[in-house]
Amino acid sequence: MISLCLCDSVVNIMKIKIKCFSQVKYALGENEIKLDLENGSTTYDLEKLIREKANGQLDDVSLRVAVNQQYVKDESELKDGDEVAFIPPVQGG
Amino acid sequence: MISLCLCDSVVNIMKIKIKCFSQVKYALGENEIKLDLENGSTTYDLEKLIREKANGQLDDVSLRVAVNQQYVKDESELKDGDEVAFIPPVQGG
Amino acid sequence: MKWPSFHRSKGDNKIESKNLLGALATLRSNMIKIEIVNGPITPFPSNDDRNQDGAELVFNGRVRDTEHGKQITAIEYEQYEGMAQAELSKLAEETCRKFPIHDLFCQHRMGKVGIGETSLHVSIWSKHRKEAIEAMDWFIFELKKRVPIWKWAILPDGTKVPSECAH
Amino acid sequence: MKWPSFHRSKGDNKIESKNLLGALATLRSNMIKIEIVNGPITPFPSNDDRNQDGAELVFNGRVRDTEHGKQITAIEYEQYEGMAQAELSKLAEETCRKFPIHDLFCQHRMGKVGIGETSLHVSIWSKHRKEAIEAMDWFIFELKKRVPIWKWAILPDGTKVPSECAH
Repeated sequence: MISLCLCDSVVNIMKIKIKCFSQVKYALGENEIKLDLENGSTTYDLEKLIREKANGQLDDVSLRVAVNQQYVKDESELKDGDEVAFIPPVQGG
Repeated sequence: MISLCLCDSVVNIMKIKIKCFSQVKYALGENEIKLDLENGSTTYDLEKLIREKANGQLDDVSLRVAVNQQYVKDESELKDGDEVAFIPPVQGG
Repeated sequence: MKWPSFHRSKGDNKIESKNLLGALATLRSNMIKIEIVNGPITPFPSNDDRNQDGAELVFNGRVRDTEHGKQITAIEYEQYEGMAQAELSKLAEETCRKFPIHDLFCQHRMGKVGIGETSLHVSIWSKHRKEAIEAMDWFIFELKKRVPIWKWAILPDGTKVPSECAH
Repeated sequence: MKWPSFHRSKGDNKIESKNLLGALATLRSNMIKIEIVNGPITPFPSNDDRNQDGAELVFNGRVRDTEHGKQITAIEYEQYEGMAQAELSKLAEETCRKFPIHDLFCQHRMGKVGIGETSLHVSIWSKHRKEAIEAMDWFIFELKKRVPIWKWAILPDGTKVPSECAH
């Protein structure tokens, strides 16, 4: 597990769990990442962070976002305790 | 088996076997009919004869014609020894 | 494969004798199997010994307890013997030419078939799902148009009538 | 039916308690069964005890020996645990609302699946062939779009890479 801290005050952080699958797991080398994020951070902020951490390995990969195991369409604000996944193209069947 | 003779001279007849299925069999009460037909008779002539024999029971039934187990599209001349079937709508499956 | 069957090669590949082995290795031939049976259907094998068939699609047509809204106790299938087999075989070959499927096996039952029992069993193998589904749809659609097989409805009182006029 | 399963009634039928038995008799409920399994697929029963399902359609998706043109020795399936099951169940319900089918059973295998083995097994029962074929096509199409399951290719040298970038 890795742990990043973007906050400048202990009061304003929320704990987020990121689940990694397929190419995201391959790029980051992690099944799961626990992060402290500043209050008010959105799925967009988090996706940017994840893509940066992947060092270009996810540049050609389209990612859908799921928060607490539900797909979300638009940028949405995260809250403390959320489980987020950036879902690369699925391949069931 | 029933046997009809439409010819006026023994020299000019051909022997035809008619296979009966489904509604044709039900209407005529026969699995197979052997007929002597005048030379030059066609599938059309034979179908007319069969429909007459059915006493109206085949009036609403569309029939396709098979000669020697091959569908034929147009009226075609029969020849001695032909096996003919008037095929009601099929129901396989 | 284990069953007696009909092999047909795709297209009009001309094979030079000196390249025979190489050509045979790349040539994809369809396997077709058509059976008209009197007893119960024996399902075609669905095993794991195919390494290029990503899709296996199986259709079982079963006898329902009503025909045209009327209660029945069984269906009795009748065929034009010889022609039914020939038309089914021709249709299977056409299906393999029309769709990029690998193999098509078909079994049709004759005689009395009880409620819930399978009268038609078709298995199609192909690389992907799409062509198997399209081929299955077309094969059965055409079968119901041109293969000389008919249904007789067995009514609760035991009488037997051609299915269309189950009055 | 014999299996633990999820029942859903068609439409929003309001049932008055005094007419309960009559209403239950005519209400057609779908049966849905979704299983994500770790071992080999156990095919759903294909038996003769249904009297109103004229069509039974079975799809087996099998692992081929190549992925994107490259030789592989197996596929390892990965799922988003919880979400995969939930999305599959939701999709099955949608399929039963969209097409007039009776029952839809689906099994998806996880972990390592060898060449030729079944990873996806779907059975659909309906009155007629048409709706079973359409529902099967749509269900698998949507599954491949939204159910969070992924393939890892196992290469001949033993390495494991996400299927899309099997370089």
